[in-house]
Amino acid sequence: MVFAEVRSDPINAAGLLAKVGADEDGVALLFIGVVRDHAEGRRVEGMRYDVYAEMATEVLHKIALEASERLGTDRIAVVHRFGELEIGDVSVGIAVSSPHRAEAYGASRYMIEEIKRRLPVWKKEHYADGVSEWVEGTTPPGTGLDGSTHALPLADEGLA
Amino acid sequence: MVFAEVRSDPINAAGLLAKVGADEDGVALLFIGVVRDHAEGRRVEGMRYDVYAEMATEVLHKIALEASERLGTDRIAVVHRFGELEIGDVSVGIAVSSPHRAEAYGASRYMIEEIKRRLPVWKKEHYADGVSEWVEGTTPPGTGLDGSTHALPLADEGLA
Amino acid sequence: MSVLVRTLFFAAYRDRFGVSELSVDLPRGSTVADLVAELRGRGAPFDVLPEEPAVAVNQIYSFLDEPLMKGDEVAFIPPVAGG
Amino acid sequence: MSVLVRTLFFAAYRDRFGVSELSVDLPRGSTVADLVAELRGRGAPFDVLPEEPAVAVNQIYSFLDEPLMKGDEVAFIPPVAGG
Repeated sequence: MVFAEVRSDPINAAGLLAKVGADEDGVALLFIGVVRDHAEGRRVEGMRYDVYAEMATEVLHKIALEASERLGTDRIAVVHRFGELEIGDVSVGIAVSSPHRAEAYGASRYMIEEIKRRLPVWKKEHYADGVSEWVEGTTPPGTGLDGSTHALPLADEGLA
Repeated sequence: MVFAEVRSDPINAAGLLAKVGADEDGVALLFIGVVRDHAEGRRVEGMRYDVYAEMATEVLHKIALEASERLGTDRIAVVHRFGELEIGDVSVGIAVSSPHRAEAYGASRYMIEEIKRRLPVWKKEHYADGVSEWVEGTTPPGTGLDGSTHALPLADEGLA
Repeated sequence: MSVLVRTLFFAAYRDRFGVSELSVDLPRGSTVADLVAELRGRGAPFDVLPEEPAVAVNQIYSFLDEPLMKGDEVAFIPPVAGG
Repeated sequence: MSVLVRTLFFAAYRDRFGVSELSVDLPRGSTVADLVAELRGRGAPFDVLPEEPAVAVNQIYSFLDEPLMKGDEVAFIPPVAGG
């Protein structure tokens, strides 16, 4: 059963693994996204994730269902965190299990790529010099007039 | 620091993850191979892994070092188990961490593929009907007269 | 007759506009594009909204020609950066 | 003058031969191929060894023309199946 959640509490990575797995599965794969201490050459001290919670939960669930087709099983648990995070904190966790490894790698990778492409989540990095800035992101597909991406003047104006 | 081990004691998957990770890493990936309850349509009740322990430790370490080049970090922990295993037991665990995800997926996948290609380990499946058989495997590269693979008559004669 | 929609602003939009939510009255038959034009027409700070922003209507990514109904929730989605 | 090598058998080989280890005396200058021929020449059960088996000499995968030295450890490697 696909499990997808957006939450502000810490993510228990081992707990995600425990949500997947079956006697018929030969592999399990756990992907963890972690807040790292640098970005584009700048020193990062922490991060805030904003989220459009109701929609993100829906989108995350949809991504997991799509991944399930690739995986061949519904043994998927995915969680994205929001709020203030410190270096080393887990921002996203993706656990899958399946009889064979190719499908597990494919489904896991699919999910993290889709999360970055279309999950309505934004991160603001807190730099060592005291400045905080929204990370330049990706315009989700299926938006705008024709689905093409657009440069947002907001980003250029350095909206921090 | 690359960690590679062949052991008969159970593998602690969460412990493997704890061996990798660094402030500069944005992702960690944990692959787990598990004994599953079927193979080629036959019901499996357990498995015995035999190992050429001294050589396997060397080969596993070498595979990890090669993966490290792809990963861009030396934060790799890989363990392969041998002996009698039950359904659901972890036979192999691979943890990696790195700043970016593409390298993590690539290095993790590289390791499991190379383990299957050349780690001197053999598995004997115990089927529900009481029969046990060595799983047909892969002839490692760099052997034989010219490095090509050879059908082993042993396999054809059903050496169980 | 008009259509009252609920607009949501996240992340950089919210910081810039100083609000996370705004109710907007639109003529019947309006589309998302009309809503964008209405907001941009208010001048600063709303004029920094792109002409073709990414939007979600009732939590589904939508194109700008999507017609709006009374009570619709229209979220302006800055480029996303999860993971 | 002869060369005494230590041969190791694993998995299906060991089951079939009933031994996991065997010391074999070979003429000086012998290669892995000569060792294989010597073993196969012993007849059953050793004659089921392939003519070109996978081997590791001193724990390194090797080709059959590898010369053998006194004390070498030659492992016969059935197709591997880890993971």
